[in-house]
Amino acid sequence: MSDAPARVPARSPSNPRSALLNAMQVGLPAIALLVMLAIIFSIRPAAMSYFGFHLLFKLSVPLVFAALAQMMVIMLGDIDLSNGAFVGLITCITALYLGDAPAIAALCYLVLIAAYAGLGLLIHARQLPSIIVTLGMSFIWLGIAVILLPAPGGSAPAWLAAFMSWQPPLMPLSIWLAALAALAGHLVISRSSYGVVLRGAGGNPRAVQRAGWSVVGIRVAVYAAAGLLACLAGLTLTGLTTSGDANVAPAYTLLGVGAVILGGGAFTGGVVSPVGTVVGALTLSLAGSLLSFLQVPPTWQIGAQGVILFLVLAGRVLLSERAR
Amino acid sequence: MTRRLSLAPWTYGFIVALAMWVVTSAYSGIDSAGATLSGALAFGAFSVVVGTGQMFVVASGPGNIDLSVPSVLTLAAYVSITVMQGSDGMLLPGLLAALAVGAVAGAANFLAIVALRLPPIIATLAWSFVFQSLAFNLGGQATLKPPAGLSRFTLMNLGGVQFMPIAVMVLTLVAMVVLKRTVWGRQLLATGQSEPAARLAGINVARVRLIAYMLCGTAAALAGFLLAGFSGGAALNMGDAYLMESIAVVVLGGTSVAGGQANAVGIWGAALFFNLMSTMLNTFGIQAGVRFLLTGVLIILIVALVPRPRVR
Amino acid sequence: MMNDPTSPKRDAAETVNADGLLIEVRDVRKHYDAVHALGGVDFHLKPGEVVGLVGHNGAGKSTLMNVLAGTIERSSGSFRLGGREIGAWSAASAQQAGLRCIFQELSLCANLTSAENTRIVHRSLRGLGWRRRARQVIGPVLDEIFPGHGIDLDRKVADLPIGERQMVEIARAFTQTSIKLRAVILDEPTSALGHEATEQLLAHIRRAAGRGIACILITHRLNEILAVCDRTVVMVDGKVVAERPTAGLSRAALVELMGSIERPRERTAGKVASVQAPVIRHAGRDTTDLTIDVGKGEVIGFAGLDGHGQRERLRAMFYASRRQREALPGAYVAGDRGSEGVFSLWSIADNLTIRSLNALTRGGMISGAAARKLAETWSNRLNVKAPSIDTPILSLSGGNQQKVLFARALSSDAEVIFLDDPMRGVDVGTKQEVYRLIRAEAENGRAFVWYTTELEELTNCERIYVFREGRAVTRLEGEAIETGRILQASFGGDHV
Amino acid sequence: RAYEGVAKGDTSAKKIAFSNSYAGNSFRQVMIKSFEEMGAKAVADKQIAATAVVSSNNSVTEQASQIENLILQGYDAIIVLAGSDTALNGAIKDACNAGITVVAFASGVTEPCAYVVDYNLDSYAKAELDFISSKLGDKPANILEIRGMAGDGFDKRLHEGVEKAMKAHASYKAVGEVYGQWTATVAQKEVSGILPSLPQVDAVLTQGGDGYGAAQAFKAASRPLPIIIMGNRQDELALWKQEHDAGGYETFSLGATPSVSQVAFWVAQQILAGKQVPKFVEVPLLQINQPDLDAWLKTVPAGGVVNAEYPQELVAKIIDANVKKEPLPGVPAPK
Ligand SMILES: Nc1ncnc2c1ncn2[C@@H]1O[C@H](COP(=O)(O)OP(=O)(O)OP(=O)(O)O)[C@@H](O)[C@H]1O
Ligand SMILES: Nc1ncnc2c1ncn2[C@@H]1O[C@H](COP(=O)(O)OP(=O)(O)OP(=O)(O)O)[C@@H](O)[C@H]1O
Ligand SMILES: [Mg+2]
Ligand SMILES: [Mg+2]
Repeated sequence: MSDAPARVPARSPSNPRSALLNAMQVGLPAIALLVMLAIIFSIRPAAMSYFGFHLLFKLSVPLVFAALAQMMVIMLGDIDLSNGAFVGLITCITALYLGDAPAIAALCYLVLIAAYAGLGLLIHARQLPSIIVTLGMSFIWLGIAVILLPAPGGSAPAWLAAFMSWQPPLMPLSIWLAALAALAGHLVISRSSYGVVLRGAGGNPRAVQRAGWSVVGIRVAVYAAAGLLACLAGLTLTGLTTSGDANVAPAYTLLGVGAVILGGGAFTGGVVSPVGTVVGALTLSLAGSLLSFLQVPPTWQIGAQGVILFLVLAGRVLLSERAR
Repeated sequence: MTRRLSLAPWTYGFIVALAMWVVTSAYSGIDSAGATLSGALAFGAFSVVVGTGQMFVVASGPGNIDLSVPSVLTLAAYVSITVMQGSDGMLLPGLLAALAVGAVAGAANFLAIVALRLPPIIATLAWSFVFQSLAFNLGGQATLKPPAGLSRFTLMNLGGVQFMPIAVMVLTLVAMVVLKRTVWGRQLLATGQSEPAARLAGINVARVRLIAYMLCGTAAALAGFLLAGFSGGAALNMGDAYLMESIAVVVLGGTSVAGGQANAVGIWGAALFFNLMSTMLNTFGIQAGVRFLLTGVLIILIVALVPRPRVR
Repeated sequence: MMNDPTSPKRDAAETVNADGLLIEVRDVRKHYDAVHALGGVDFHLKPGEVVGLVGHNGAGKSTLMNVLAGTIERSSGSFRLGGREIGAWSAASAQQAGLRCIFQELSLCANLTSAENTRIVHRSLRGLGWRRRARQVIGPVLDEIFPGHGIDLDRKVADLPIGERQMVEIARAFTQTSIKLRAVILDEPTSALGHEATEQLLAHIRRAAGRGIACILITHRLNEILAVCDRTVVMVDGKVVAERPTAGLSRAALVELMGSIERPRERTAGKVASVQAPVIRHAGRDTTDLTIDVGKGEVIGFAGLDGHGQRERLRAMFYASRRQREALPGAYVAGDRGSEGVFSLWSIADNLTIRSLNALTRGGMISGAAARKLAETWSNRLNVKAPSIDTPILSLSGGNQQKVLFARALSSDAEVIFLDDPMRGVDVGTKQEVYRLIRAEAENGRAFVWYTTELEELTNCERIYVFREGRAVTRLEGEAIETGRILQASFGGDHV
Repeated sequence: RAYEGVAKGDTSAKKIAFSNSYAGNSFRQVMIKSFEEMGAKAVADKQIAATAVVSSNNSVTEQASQIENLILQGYDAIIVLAGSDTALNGAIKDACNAGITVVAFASGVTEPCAYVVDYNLDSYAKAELDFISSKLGDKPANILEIRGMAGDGFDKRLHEGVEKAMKAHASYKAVGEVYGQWTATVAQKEVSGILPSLPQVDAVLTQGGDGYGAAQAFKAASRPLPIIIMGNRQDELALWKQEHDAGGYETFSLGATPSVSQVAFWVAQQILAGKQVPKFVEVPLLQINQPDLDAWLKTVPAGGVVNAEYPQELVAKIIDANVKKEPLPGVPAPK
């Protein structure tokens, strides 16, 4: 990968730059986020309120979870192209069953999470490239979703919709959830002793295997966790849209990848930051709506999205120059 | 050396494609067999052109991928048709314009990857948005019509055999020779296996990758140019189908996503597989959801069952 | 999935069997298709014993150790641990039994810090405050083995130079938490260590043995074996051919047991000729950094403690040689072959010819016949031990892979060859051949710039530059090249 | 107390935004253009203060968050071409709660607070089959249906219309069904794939944007052109005319007009102006028959889509016709 960590054997024993680099991993998307917010607020000062934040970040909750799911897979050096289709499937199941037959819905979630775990097993056992296996899986998820719900419909259980529109004190729900997800991810992946083993398995599976861990087990567990997080994405999305739709979230696949990378992750495996990913997801979901504030001419809107993506990520250059 | 009697991974696409062809023909009458195959060959040829370009990029190292293929294809089609203005005399300038668009797009992709240190998947995605916008502004409100000569050329028959698939087969042969017998081809595969090792073996890694991305863009542009002739014009969404397909045919064709290993013939097998599979599922009149499901299952089955050389 | 230590297993090796043996294997075989890596090996290890394992490249040493460490499954043979017959043996059970291995290729996770890497091998490092405890586990051991190492335990391993990574890995193998440490296997641990660190490690091995920890030491530097081992085992072609107490064994006798003959060392460097116009004149970064001159047919050495800027200078010279106005064909032989040398999907032939493609091109196409001929010739000249030149490079032993990299450089049109500690893991016999080859090539006018961590090798050079703290600080020529002066220059005169 | 005609309430300070789900084909590009032109004119005429267009890239979640942002920006009305019939319900409801008038058009948005401007897809399907039966009578005929995208609401509703309409023609047999993604190249590929397995095809049902590709497939397979219902694209009409001039080929063309965005725009404006508007406003489909072919063809730019202007008065008439359950005023054929 082009963003392999720079292996510059600096002699200085303790490296404040390295610490700076780690801090900037999260700092970079955060700065991008702040700049975007500043632009939005300067255009529309009224947006700088509880209500404004509520509307701006409402739709980013499911993306946060989808990006964390993607992060788990990228942590192992894999990629999940089926993430978006899976979220779509979950919205269909949720809208169809969760309200009337919660047991069926729960069973479906369990089976699907198990399917994700099986996916990890298959990829590991046959040493398959995840990119093509998950591409195949995306067709399977979409197929099941279309069979279950041939056209958008169904309805989210009232409690779910009510929860997603709940306005808790201090900060909007979306910010609360994002903060909680980031904190939990940070504790589990970046801080805990098991998180170390998971990241180690992504960086050098052979070394972890040699130390007596079951790398198959790790892969299965991480994929299952990815499945669970994608389930949460589907659930929260259903709560927001109040319905199910097989084609609702294909964009999450690449947005999720973008959030992980923006948050300092790399495809080399083992290098991910949950906090960075969450901030990255917030940033990217805001980038999509920045357009509506900027009044970009319609034919240039999609191009502007590309440019925003470049601008947001360009900070990485400064960062890696600084690190040299 | 012991050579075990086993099939090479890339042959599986062909075998499954063959099986589907037989099943489809058996279902709908044997006299349909020829037409089914020639349809698959004609449409497969486009996937192969796009896939061959993608193959060079994928082979150039882990993580290298070009998601801008569909938008480069569309943009090149628009540019070339605008250049040609429906006149047969302008065919060559039109072709050159398309190829130039592809090469420049490829170079732009590579520059973003290197200069901004972005993972290729993100850099090419961002560019694809920009390219799409350019096409929107180049007359996106209409389907632009190709010169009659281009349409004739893409639909040309030589004694009952379509010309285009044959020409693309020649292209595949050229790609094979390039990979095996040219300095750039060898350097590409070396770079794909290990960038530091390639650098220290005296390979100009940046140049090798730049060429790979430019070839990929050029291949997409060529496909766009031909597709505009084949399907009667340049439309904004003409490339959409080629995003996932260009990647899938490459990987199913036996090219390693870890880089350093490429297979040009296999792309044909995979492209025929995709086309014949959709024909088969359409023919059986299977419900859309089940169609998706079967497509996914077949893709996974093929990659899972194919014996792979153990890497690392 | 991640099963925790279970108490009955923990005591598996508690009792040493009647003969006092910790590990005993009999008639162990391992084959990869047609290749017999191990052809019936008997081997045993007593608590607190230091065993040296020597043999030529590809003799099967690493394979045997991998079998002991549970990372390779044996094809057949019996395995007794503490007197108990063991059927299926895995890396996890080896960990449980207190058996650690430092593998020939580094086995740290480069994306983690040293402290986190310690956690990987210790299941008991978990729960609140595990990070602090991990530091407390690895820190003192590092300090004990390599005093003054200066390694930041919270730095990512990827950011450490290779020598420091090796130190971390060694120290990690000697750490102990809930499972009693019984044996440590060291597979060429010193190949990436500098002179001082090597001495420190050897001293520690003796200390560990004194505490009852058995060690198996694999190295091609025979004096290390002679210095620390109680017993020496010699392997040739997948079999143990000799087993002697080290006391009373001489270097010459050991070499003879391995089946090669070492000629008495002589100064191999040619006479110091009056340097003609140098082909390379590489200016230093500043006035304290010497300009490095390389003349036609010269062998130039880079010395100094590992990681003091030699490798960086070598690379800078390599890239500069290719960029100067009249590009000087250069070739680079990497010592870190795993990540910077071999193309792992390719055969010997493909790996060997990649640097010479332009010369093999006829009318725009690479000539297959010419390429095979070149590969055939050079793999024979360097005695690459392999069934054919179509053998995948990864199935070669480490030393043989290195020979292919050598062949890649020597067979090319390079006029200057940059050697980056290229003898890492190369056996004694082969080294002698390569020294001869270098001399011969130098006489034909090729220049060599040679960075080595083995002081003896510097006697092959006409002129050496000693590096300290990133700069070339001392230049020694001809007779002035001798160990004492090099060490003095390396340490800035304080240490010797 | 229902108003007749154009409501004259003052809307000169109101702002109307257009949230579009996708801009990646020429139909949508023309649709945006139609909206912008009509909007610019309305601004110049001081009928409205400002307009804006935001397109999401076929991503429903992005469209939803764009709608949330439009709320934040203080628009008075939002017209929505929804990427999903139901997935925008949450965002649309938020908009309604904020006092914004939401007009969803060309999509079957189910949120009850939104006004819906849509075609009657049952009559779309019925018109297709009625034309076919006017040509083939009750003779047995094989019919190929080209659908849009699996899992899409428009596709499902039109397909259901087709199934209903087919019941009235027992002698017609559906011999195949492919998904053309409303894209000529995809339709061409899918139809080419299935054709060899089909017996003689007598008629092809389409959803718009796919007729030309289907015709190409038939030509490439050297089959006679069946009755392909065209979808008001210029290339389709040109092909139709060419075939008609050469061999008397007859078909008809039916479809949505991109300028339906203008209908939605005026509906929104009229609501703001105080006009009583029913929750569902049906818009007429644009139908082209053989006699009008030449006239229509002249009005379409090469490669474009047949379009028609929907000025304020016409939209007011359409609304009134909906209220009175009268036949909708048709789009007049050009002279
Ligand atoms: N200081 C450096 N650090 C890292 N990489 C470098 C450095 N200098 C050059 N390179 C890389 O080394 C490679 C060789 O560079 P160089 O410009 O010498 O190639 P070249 O002579 O044009 O190649 P060729 O031999 O194929 O014609 C390039 O990939 C370049 O990016
Ligand atoms: N995966 C493999 N496939 C095929 N052959 C192998 C494989 N691994 C090792 N071998 C062969 O087994 C033999 C023993 O290799 P091993 O690595 O044990 O040698 P070694 O004594 O450690 O050599 P060195 O000193 O060079 O490290 C070699 O001939 C090697 O080619
Ligand atoms: Mg070894
Ligand atoms: Mg050059």
